[in-house]
Amino acid sequence: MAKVVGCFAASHAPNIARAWDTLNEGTREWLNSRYKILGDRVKALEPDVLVVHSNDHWINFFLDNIPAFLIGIGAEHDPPPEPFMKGLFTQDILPGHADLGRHILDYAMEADFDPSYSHRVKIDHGIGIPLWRMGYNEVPPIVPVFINLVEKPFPTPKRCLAWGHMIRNAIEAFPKDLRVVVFGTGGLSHSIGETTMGWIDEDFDLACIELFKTATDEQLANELGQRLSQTGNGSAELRSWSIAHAVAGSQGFDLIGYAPQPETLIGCGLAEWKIG
Amino acid sequence: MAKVVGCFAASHAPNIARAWDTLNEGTREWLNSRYKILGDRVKALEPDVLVVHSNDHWINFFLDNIPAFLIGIGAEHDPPPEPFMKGLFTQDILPGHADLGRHILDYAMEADFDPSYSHRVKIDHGIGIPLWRMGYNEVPPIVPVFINLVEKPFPTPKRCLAWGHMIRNAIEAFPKDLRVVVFGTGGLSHSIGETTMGWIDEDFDLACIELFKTATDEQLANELGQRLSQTGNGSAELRSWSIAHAVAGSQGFDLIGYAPQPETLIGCGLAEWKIG
Amino acid sequence: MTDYWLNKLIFELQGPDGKDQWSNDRANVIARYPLLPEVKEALLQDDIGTLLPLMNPYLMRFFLLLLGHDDQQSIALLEKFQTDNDRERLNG
Amino acid sequence: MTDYWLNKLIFELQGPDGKDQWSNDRANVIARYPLLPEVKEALLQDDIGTLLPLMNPYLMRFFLLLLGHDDQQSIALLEKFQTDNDRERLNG
Ligand SMILES: [Fe+3]
Ligand SMILES: [Fe+3]
Repeated sequence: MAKVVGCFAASHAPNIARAWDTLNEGTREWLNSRYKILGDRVKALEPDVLVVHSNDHWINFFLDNIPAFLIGIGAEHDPPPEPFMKGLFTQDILPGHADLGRHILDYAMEADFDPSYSHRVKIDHGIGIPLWRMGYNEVPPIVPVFINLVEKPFPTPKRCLAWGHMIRNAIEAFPKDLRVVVFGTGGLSHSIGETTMGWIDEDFDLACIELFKTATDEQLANELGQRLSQTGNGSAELRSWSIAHAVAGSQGFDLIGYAPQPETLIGCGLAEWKIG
Repeated sequence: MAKVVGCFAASHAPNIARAWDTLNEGTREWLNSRYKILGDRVKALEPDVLVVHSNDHWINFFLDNIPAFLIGIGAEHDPPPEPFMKGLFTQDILPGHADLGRHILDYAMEADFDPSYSHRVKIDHGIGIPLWRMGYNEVPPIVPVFINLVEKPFPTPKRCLAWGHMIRNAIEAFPKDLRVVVFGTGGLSHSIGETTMGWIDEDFDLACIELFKTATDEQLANELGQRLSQTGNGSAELRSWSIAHAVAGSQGFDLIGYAPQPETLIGCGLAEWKIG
Repeated sequence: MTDYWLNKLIFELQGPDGKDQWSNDRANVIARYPLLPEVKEALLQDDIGTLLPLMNPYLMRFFLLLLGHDDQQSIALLEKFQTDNDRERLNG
Repeated sequence: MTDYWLNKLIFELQGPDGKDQWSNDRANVIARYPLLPEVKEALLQDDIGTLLPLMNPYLMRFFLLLLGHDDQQSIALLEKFQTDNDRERLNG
């Protein structure tokens, strides 16, 4: 049977790629060292497949068909089309894990979830940046899972936690031996293309980090539900963290690093959950 | 508050439009009279808006993003693009009901459903044929709801019934006075583009009609779950009927007409549910 | 097994000039998609038996119309590929 | 209120030649979409204040980059349109 061997979170701002060469030395150093720790930990777990939760950033989906949750079930996906992501991966086609993807999809639909699915997605910077910074010039097999966090209404934090628990059950019901690492990418606070652009809400970030360490699902859902309406729009991506949190069993986590980072416009954070 | 004043089902085969002029006189007469009864009943209810459940037929969605359930929340939709549907409606743009659509979407997401949404859909023959045959040359305000029934996996019959009950609750929670008629279109049995194409499974159809008259939700879910795997692919559209059934309160229905109809390739049926 | 690019090709032929493109410029239409060699060949040869398991049935229905087959011809053509399973379902 | 066609125009400018199209052929790009007259005018005038409530913020972010504004310029430009509510959120 498949097994969740690790659950991680990592931020994914475009500027980490777009502005890489012009970032302050200290910022680059911080990013280098923290994503290296993340990469080393992930690689040490020898995963067969990564299930990566992120949001699409107007690369795959438009207002004519916005999925709340979408599972990528294809054997092949496309590399990031954003100009600033060109050339970061060596492959023309990125490998999906069709069997696990389809299994999770079927499981989800039997378990009273209503995901959309895709036979082929574009892996945008949301998934691409953490993989690249972890040192994957070649992308390993992934099951990409997209959550709508760019145009409201978004799935509720409560629903995201339920999604995470379902994902754990789905993976553990997969009949082949697979070592699976689950990611939630994005966050922490940021504000993009709205009047408070550039704002990094450090109070919010520190409060969220504390929640991921200690809160029950109910506390986490309630707190996020309240706090997300009072901070920058990009903070919605903490929902992806809450999914990874639930997949891990909601037993707390180890912060690999956090820095409010004006150059990348985000509260940048990385973490590994305890698997409970 | 808004109110569900009627729940109806109607079949929607392309040949009803494509082959209209060459159908046997008797078939055309049957279709004319049955859809007229349907139209008269709907119009007598003076609906402000129609919430129409159907499946997309590769008009709006492709394999890169297939929604399980999708709610059209736009104020404007596009007329059917299929060549055989051209000119059946007088409008260049079909009216949506944005307020009710968005309300249903928000309600659904709070109620642990995960619908996709669209600000603008193409109203294909699935919704277009019943409207046209009922005598609407001008389409009234609609909230289109699409269910994936063309490329597996499909939502389970059980989930479709739950969706229907949620839709009823959502409509009744809408804070403005609106008279709402709900439709499930498609069905009954047919087989399209597979090796049994043309097969109309009359036994299946009659059994389903009996179920809609008398079965509990649990019976209906179980029976459909079993029977759908043993009949033609188009029969999957009975899921839309089961949604209308649940919206009405699962209290039985009045069959307006049923005919196995080789010329249109479908078991053609129309019905009105009792509102319970 | 659903073939993404094959289905995409047929999906995109649904546009107003699809029939014209397929009748007059088939090789170029095919060249636009990264299809497997055996799928390309099947498309060039109207080899429905090879395409059938790779295509969504509603797109197959459209494809047969595009090729000029009416309902009875489509039915007859597809019937040739019935398996025992399909027949059992029909008679069950 | 989300303006479907405005967002679609910006969404489709994300292609590789988007910047070129917008710089050199703006009127023709605009003409491809059934936009309201005031939206057309706002696009021609770089009138961000009018566009802001009609556009998804991530598409606005991209649009400002397309117009040549770097991060600091984008931030300064958007800040001008802050409401009391926005400011309260910032200080709260
Ligand atoms: Fe992001
Ligand atoms: Fe249909």
